[in-house]
Amino acid sequence: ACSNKGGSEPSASPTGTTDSSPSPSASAAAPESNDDGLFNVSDFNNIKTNEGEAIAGGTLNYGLVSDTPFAGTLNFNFYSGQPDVEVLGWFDEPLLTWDASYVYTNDGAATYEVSEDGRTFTFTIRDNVNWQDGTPLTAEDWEFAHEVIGHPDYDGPRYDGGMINVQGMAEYHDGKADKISGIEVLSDKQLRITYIESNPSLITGGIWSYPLAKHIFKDIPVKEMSASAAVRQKPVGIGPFKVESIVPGESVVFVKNPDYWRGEPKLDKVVLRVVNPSNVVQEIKTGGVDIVGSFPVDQFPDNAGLSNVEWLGAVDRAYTYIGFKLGTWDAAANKVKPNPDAKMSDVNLRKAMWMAVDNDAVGKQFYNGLRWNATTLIPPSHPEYHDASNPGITYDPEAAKKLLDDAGYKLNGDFRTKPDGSELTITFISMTGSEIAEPLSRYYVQAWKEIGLNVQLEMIEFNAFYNRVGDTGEDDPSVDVYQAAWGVGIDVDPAGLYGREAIYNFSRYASDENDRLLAEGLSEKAFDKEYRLKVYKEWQELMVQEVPVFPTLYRAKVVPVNNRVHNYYIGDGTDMYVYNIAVNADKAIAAK
Amino acid sequence: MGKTITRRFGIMVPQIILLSILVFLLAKQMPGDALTGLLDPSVDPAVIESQREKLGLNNPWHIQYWDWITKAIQGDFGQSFRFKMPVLDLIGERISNTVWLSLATLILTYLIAIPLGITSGRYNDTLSDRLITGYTYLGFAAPLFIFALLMLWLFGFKIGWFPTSGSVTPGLEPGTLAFVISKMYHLLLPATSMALITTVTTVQLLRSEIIDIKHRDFIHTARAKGASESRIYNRHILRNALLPIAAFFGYELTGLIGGTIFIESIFSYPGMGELFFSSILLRDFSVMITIILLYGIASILGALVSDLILGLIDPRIRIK
Amino acid sequence: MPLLQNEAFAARSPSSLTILWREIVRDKIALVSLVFIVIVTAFVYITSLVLDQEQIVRVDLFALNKAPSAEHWLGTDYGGRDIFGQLIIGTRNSLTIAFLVTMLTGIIGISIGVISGYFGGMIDNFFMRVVDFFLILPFLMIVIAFIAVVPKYSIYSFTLIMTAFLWMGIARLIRSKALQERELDYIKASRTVGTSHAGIIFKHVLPNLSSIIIVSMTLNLAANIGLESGLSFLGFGFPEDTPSLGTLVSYARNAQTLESRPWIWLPASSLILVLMLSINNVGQALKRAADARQRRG
Amino acid sequence: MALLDIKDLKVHFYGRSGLLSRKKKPFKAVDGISFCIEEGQTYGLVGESGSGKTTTGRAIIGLNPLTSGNITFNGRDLTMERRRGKITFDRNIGMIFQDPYSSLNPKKRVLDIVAEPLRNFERLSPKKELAKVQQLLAQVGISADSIYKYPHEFSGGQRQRIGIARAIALKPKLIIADEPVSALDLSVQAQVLNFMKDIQKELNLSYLFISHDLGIIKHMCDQIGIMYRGRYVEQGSSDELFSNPQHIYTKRLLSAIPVKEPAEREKRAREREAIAEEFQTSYHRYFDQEGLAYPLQHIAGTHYAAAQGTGGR
Amino acid sequence: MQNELLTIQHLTTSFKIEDHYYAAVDEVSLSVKPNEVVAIVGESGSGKSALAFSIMGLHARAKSEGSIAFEGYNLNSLGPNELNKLRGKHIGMIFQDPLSALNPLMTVGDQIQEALILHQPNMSKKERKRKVIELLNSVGILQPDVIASSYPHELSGGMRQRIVISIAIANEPKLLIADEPTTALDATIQLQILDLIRKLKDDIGAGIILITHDIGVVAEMADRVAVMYGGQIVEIADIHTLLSDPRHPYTRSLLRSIPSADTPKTKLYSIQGVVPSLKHLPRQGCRFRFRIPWIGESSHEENPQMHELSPGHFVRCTCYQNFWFPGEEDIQNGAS
Ligand SMILES: Nc1ncnc2c1ncn2[C@@H]1O[C@H](COP(=O)(O)OP(=O)(O)OP(=O)(O)O)[C@@H](O)[C@H]1O
Ligand SMILES: Nc1ncnc2c1ncn2[C@@H]1O[C@H](COP(=O)(O)OP(=O)(O)OP(=O)(O)O)[C@@H](O)[C@H]1O
Ligand SMILES: [Mg+2]
Ligand SMILES: [Mg+2]
Repeated sequence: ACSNKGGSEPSASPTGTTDSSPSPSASAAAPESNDDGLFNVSDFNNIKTNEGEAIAGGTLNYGLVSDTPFAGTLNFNFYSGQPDVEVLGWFDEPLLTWDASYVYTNDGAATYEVSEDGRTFTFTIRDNVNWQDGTPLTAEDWEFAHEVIGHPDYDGPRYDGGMINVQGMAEYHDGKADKISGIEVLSDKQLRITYIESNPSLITGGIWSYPLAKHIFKDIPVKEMSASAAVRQKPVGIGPFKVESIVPGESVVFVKNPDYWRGEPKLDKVVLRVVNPSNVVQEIKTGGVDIVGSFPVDQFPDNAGLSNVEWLGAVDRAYTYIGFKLGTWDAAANKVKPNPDAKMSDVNLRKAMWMAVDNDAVGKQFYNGLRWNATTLIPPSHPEYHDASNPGITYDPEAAKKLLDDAGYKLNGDFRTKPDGSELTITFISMTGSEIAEPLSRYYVQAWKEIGLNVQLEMIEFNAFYNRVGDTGEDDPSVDVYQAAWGVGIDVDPAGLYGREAIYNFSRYASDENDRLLAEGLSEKAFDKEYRLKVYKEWQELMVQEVPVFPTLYRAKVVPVNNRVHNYYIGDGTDMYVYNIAVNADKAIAAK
Repeated sequence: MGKTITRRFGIMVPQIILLSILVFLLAKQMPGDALTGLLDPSVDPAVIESQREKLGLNNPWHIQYWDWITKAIQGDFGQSFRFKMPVLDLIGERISNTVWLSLATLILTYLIAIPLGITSGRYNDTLSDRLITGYTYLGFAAPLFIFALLMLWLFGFKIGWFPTSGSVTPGLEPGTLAFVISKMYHLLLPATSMALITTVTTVQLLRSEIIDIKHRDFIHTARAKGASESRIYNRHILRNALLPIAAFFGYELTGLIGGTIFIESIFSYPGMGELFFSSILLRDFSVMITIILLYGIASILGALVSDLILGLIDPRIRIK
Repeated sequence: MPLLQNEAFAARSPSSLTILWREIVRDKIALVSLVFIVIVTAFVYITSLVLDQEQIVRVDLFALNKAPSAEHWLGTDYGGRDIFGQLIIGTRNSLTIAFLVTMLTGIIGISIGVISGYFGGMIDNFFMRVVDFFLILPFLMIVIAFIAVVPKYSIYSFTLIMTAFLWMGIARLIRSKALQERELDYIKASRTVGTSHAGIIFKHVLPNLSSIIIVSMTLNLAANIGLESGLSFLGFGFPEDTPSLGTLVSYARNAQTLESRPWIWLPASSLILVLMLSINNVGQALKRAADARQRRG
Repeated sequence: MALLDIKDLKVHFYGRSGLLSRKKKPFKAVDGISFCIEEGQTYGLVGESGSGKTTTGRAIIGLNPLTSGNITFNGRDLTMERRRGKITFDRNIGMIFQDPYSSLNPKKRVLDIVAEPLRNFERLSPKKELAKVQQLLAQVGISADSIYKYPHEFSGGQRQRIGIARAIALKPKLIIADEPVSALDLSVQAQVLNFMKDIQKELNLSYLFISHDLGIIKHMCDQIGIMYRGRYVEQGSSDELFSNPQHIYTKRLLSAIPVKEPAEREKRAREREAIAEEFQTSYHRYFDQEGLAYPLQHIAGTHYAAAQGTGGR
Repeated sequence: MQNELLTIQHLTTSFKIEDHYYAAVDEVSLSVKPNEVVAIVGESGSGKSALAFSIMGLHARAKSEGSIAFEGYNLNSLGPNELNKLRGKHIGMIFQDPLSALNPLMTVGDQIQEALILHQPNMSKKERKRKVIELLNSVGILQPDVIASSYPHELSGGMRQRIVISIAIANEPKLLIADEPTTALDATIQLQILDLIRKLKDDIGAGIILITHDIGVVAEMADRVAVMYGGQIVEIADIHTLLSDPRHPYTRSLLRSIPSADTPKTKLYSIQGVVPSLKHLPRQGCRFRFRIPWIGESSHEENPQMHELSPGHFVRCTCYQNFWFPGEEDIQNGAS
């Protein structure tokens, strides 16, 4: 399913992935499936086990798995698609890095101090941080990035909530001010930013930490920046590798940046090229690529035993869910307008539908355990916040039937009618385009039929899908149930998806209790982690009670890494860095 | 000749305008637009709405069309939303790949078709003719993409003779010999896979033409002059038999356009086909419209080229 | 005046249809092909009446990607659905589409072609401009654009879209034949004995083009069988509760399926191949028959 | 009064004028000819290929629209109808075509072919229709059991007679016969010519007989018109023309008839040479600047010949 | 006999129709002397063209038996290379339809030159060009240089026929075969072409086989005439004898069915029935017997042979002795 990741913060990892969570296990060998052919993400390493002695230099081949060429907007300030991030990760990086729970650390190219009220941040850029063309990186570059993103002519997607939170940004954006009042350049290497509001999510991804090289971009009109050669052909970053050559859309050759602030990279060269998902297995088997950015999870079981790679795995920061339309979007008031008479407004009906589906079996059968039954709306990629003790609603078709019987949905022939005796036909829409979307959706329909619900499935393409669930605020009244997926931001705050004022709250659910919990999660008090944990635990509980949507599957991602590769890792907070990646042989090992 | 060309261009203009209107209407009818995919809860919907407004996506179609066509006439086909660059530059980046692929396929198509067609037509009803005819039937019936997939699997991965993706080995300096060779090397498998399938119609056409022509009276005349078989084939039959193939050239081009879409997708060869797909999926309308128009123009030019070739080699067709 | 009927003319004259038929029967390969087509068609349509389609497209979590077995003769796909059943219904659907498209393009193409060719002049001019316009459209792209517009994509919307962009070939063919035909004296003879234009078109022109129409429709039918599979392959296929050969074939896009689960895509691919070959064989035999007849004058 | 009266008939063809191409100069296929055909007579039209014979015939029946001139047939003025290129059907005119192969629809049975005019204009019961067709076939000497056969089962001569049966089905007064035998073999040709004469007597038909074979024309026709590039060069009875040709073109046409006696080869060759020479030397007396004939002048009786210009003397 | 240019003996040419061979030319024997015009007449399908094609070796898929002696070669058994050396050089052929007999894509000049290139390879380009002009002049073309660079479709029928003729005579052949050279043409143009052929004969002294179904043309041109029916020669004689004293019923019928400018408007004679197709041709007995059914079977020979009535005048089958036209029973021997 199309996963629209919540957080605005791109990943800092060279793999460009948005996953996380160091896996608890550290078993050295490649994971084995258990007897029934199932895998468990906790059995995977997320750091490559090194074998033998690394050689000096060497070339690493990286496969960017994508069925489209990468767009080539090679600057964090402008890019918009996943493929570009994977390219970016090799030659550029954010000034701030974060730890396993996504809180900014002081290990990056810049360090920070927070004021007492939590609204003013003072950043200090390390002295040895230079652009790859040799120009030192300055605080002005950082300020410049904010100015460009806030500029009315800016055409990228980065002008978001985090940006608006910078004091004076809105005025600057509207042209009422020619400076952003909240940003202050203290010295060449020191910058101070004042935010309007301080909340727990500010230090987990609320700061824009990608500078823009002013000495290169200052003469380019903002409108033309994203199409300029400085973005597309000769991009310059601060990362461990430098772009040497680009074949637009298909490949990039990087060479090491000896001037990298953390130290000289081990590899001489990295060759990145786009690999079609349908060929990725062949490329890995033949050693055509050493590593890939992502791997189609359905092809993993057949290749788990490949002799030339080690599989790394991690929990993905995303979940699939099924949503129920409970109202509409009130465009005038800019908020959700719940409709108590909606077809799906009976919580028993929704619960019964959750009960009717066996996601455990789905995860095992369709994904060999690499996706598994989801319980709450905060996935285990945020292990502290994810309430493992909450079982959600478990599969029990008999209970579901009883629930429906009790709620007045009487069986009349094959199907149940509404409590008022009228016919009940539920329209369920789902997106085409992903490997397993279709049988999965059909499985749900079948499961609902088992408990006597007449659900009609429409598989539609993603534009039409989001149009109908109401991404522009115009909900299609014929839709009752939908299946979609969300990526979760690095901060857990779910208000962007479930708040009363969130247009992406497609279920159009709102309640006072929900409002209260979401507000508390971002309140001053929530800086106290224990408090925040409690709030979100309550929220997860509320969602299981109310079932405006129910999560279906959590996900793991797995990637193969050629055995010659050293120090490769996936996920955040591993204390591993790109410049350390090395190889132990000249050529990739091919599978036997 | 100049007159024909100007007249043809005169006809082309309304055709292209009509086509652009059709495509514009289609684009307008598609659910969603370029901003649909931008589901980011941290971005204020108002910002997205203001972008829509800025891009003119909220205007009625005829106003959008008028804006578009007036600019297009001045050579500005707009900006790709996804790539954030002018459509023409974007297409310029991709088109050379597709052109090379088409050209290689075209050349291979004829390289295969002409000897096979001649053998089959000249020695019709012999064993080799039957084999060739059998091949053409199979080629006609075999789905191009399955065949190409198998070729990729076999020669790309199993035997490993050919590169399996991309248009050039990464890191080569454009313009160098190594670069050109690498480009050709990358072209070979996709172009051959496609040519082997698309050539069959040409083989069949050539065969039936030759069989037809070899019974014509003027062939008797040539024989009666004492011309040898080889001279008869080379001088008399072949030229006449190639006429309809030249006439077909324009359609061959149009057919290629369809074929390259499959081939590009199978061989991960970044070209126009892929660009078209992603632009239609992501509602990058300016790109989509320009590509369709470009292909429309290409097929008109193909037909024109066909006619010109025909006019050059067939004296009966007079081109004023 | 005494008349002597020569034995050369004694044989009862066959109509053009019987001539075509006779030619097919004489051509062993074509005959086998025809029998094959008839058997497949009959089998597929009859069995699909018996088969429970809902059962076939039912997702079975516990039988995903199963190799052929007694229970699933041709194994199952990634949704645990029986391939054999899908193959039958898919063949039926694909044949239905091909038939429908062929018929509709035939009707439109023949009408426009005949009117254009028979009347000539401005009418012809107009229709030929229209045809020219359709011919410059990049078929695949326009079709995909249309599919993106269609709200509910089904066999029928597919057929209509295809028809909209495929009628030109036969229209041009019929037009050129009708142009030739109208210059023949028997058309003029009919005019001189007062037959109306409509009468001439229906009584003379169309019947005389019948063999060409049959031949080209047969060849079109063969080509149309492959239509839907190409689009499925590109990701514009039918929803999976409408099995089609193209859907089955396009599973081969997945490398894993291509390499290690041939039971999913190979039967459908082979069936497409054999069906197209057979129909093409019949078509070519018909074409030869029609040609020979012309040569005999 | 004559059955058919043609006055100053002109048929001009305009090159295809598309949307973007300009009108070209018209091609004058028939450029002002006049003649009459009396009832029961055969009128012959001769001339070299492309001289406009077929066009004239077709203009009369309405297959080619007139450019100008008058056509009166059977006391009725057909001019306006013919101008619009309409075959407002006059059942009194029939047509026989040159090619017996292409003029019969190969897909139709004899019955359907011969009955076509009847079906259009006389609503007969199937039984009566069958009887009528059988009678017509008997008239043209085709056995009644052939009624369900297809054209290709007949020889050229038989086919031509089927064509004639169709032409006479509605009892026309005039039949336009455009080279009715030139596609036929010698022996078959004789069959058809004989038959045409028979039926003429039987039905009191008139023929407009178009041919370029002077032998046949002389054999068949009472009156003859000789066409050259859309105009008449000479007109008159068969005797008048053959015994006393006036126009040089007529003379040349006559001299081109092959000899019958090998012995006369020498003599004939000398005659031809003389005429060829005369044609060369006096060309401008007989033809205007554009190489067209001058208007006709009365010679004697029914004999007219194109006037002689002043070019020569 | 030794001055015969071409001597055909027992030539049989068969075509394969539905797995069987049928003879289109059946046991034909014929000879041509230099400077002699031998005409072959007969109805459509009687095998005239098939005979001409056999002599030229142009049949692609036919079985040909018998001998065709030309200048000491047996044309029927020559290999393609040797045949190519003779064709176009010593034997020329003029085809019936002058449009389809010319390659539409080559200028007529080039097509004439080709004949020169093939047989006089040593000729310089200039010489060849001059020769082409000369040839075009000799066939009466007025602007030879303009015409030489035209394409066939730009020329009129008569012009094209002249081109075909100049190709045939380019290398001054000793034998010229003209297959219905004037059928597609007008009377006046026919006359010019015939004149031309006659002139050629006189100029280069070639032997000519003139195929036609027009008795008028025969009377104009021929020295000797062979009448073909059903693949066989049924009568052969010199022109005077044939026209004044035809014997075979077919010849007689043919001559009687011609309307001509000189004959009175009497009823024409017409032969019953039609020429049977190759497949249905009666192979036993007299082939003409079905078309003169009133002559008793007994009048025909069982295996019809050629009978020499006078020197050089041969008639096939004995039926001629008992032939009479229907309605003229009393006149037993009468025609013309
Ligand atoms: N529909 C037409 N459009 C243009 N030109 C025409 C048309 N029909 C006839 N012509 C021209 O008119 C001229 C006279 O043609 P027509 O057929 O009447 O000649 P004809 O005397 O019958 O010749 P033939 O003996 O070859 O049949 C010819 O040059 C012909 O090309
Ligand atoms: N290639 C062939 N295959 C089969 N039959 C043929 C072939 N060529 C000629 N014939 C047949 O042989 C017979 C003689 O044909 P031919 O062409 O020699 O006749 P012809 O006397 O030249 O007639 P025409 O006067 O019509 O030219 C005909 O019955 C014809 O159908
Ligand atoms: Mg005519
Ligand atoms: Mg012949």
